[in-house]
Amino acid sequence: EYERSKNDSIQDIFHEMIDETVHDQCRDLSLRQMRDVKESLKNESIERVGTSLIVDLVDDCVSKECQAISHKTLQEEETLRDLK
Amino acid sequence: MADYPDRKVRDAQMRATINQKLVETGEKERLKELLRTKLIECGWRDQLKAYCKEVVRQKGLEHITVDDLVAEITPKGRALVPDSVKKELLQRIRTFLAQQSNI
Amino acid sequence: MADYPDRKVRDAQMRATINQKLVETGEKERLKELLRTKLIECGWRDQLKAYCKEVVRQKGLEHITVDDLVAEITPKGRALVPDSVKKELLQRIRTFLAQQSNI
Repeated sequence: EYERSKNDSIQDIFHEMIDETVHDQCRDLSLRQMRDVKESLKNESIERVGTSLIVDLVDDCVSKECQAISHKTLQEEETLRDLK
Repeated sequence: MADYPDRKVRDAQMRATINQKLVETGEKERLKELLRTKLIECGWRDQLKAYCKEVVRQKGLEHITVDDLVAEITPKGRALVPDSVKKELLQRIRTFLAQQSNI
Repeated sequence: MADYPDRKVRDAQMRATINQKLVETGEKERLKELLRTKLIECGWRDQLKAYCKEVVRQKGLEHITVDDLVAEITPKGRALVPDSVKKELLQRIRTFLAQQSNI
């Protein structure tokens, strides 16, 4: 009876230890995985957004420069024509 | 049948005694640490990590919480613990208790 | 595919955050200034100015408005921006964002 009780207790503690460790490990893996995926999605988003912001910045700057160059060129050409 | 409640009480006492011994001596933590190490060594953690990734990929990050993920992977985690690791742990518990004089 | 709308929402939020950061810190203005300088240094401005003159000469001063000229030279202006300049700006924005702790 004593040995049976001891054996059952050992089995219970053994299963409990496995369960606790598996659960802890699963929680740790889940937390890490969620964090890693979030981080990776954030980085991908930053890269896409950064690229698109630069495209817009270049477009905006080119538009403004083209307007300025057009204005200036026309003015210069008109001055030249008037001088002639 | 009559002694059933007594047996339950005795079993609970026995469990408490063994558990106390394991905790007091720090053996429980050592065994858990051994288990963690074995689970890494045998590739269990990597397998489960891959499954974890797959679950997040399938469900989508926005539609899953950490608790959902834990609930999803834990049964698989339990099933994947190799028998050799379980046997070693059980053997270690038995060996430890055999060395204790008053159990 | 499942997370495509989530990605759009995430990108829109990210864009608003990054844009605010760029404006608040004055980095957007610095990037614009850097771009203007680079466009002058690499000869883009001179090339475009020469093309502009060429268009005026071809169409005739009397037959062209500023808007026509802008419409004519802008696509060329876009095409002429060297990839190296775009790459440098992209690198600058990456470095800037990496330095921001709360994005």
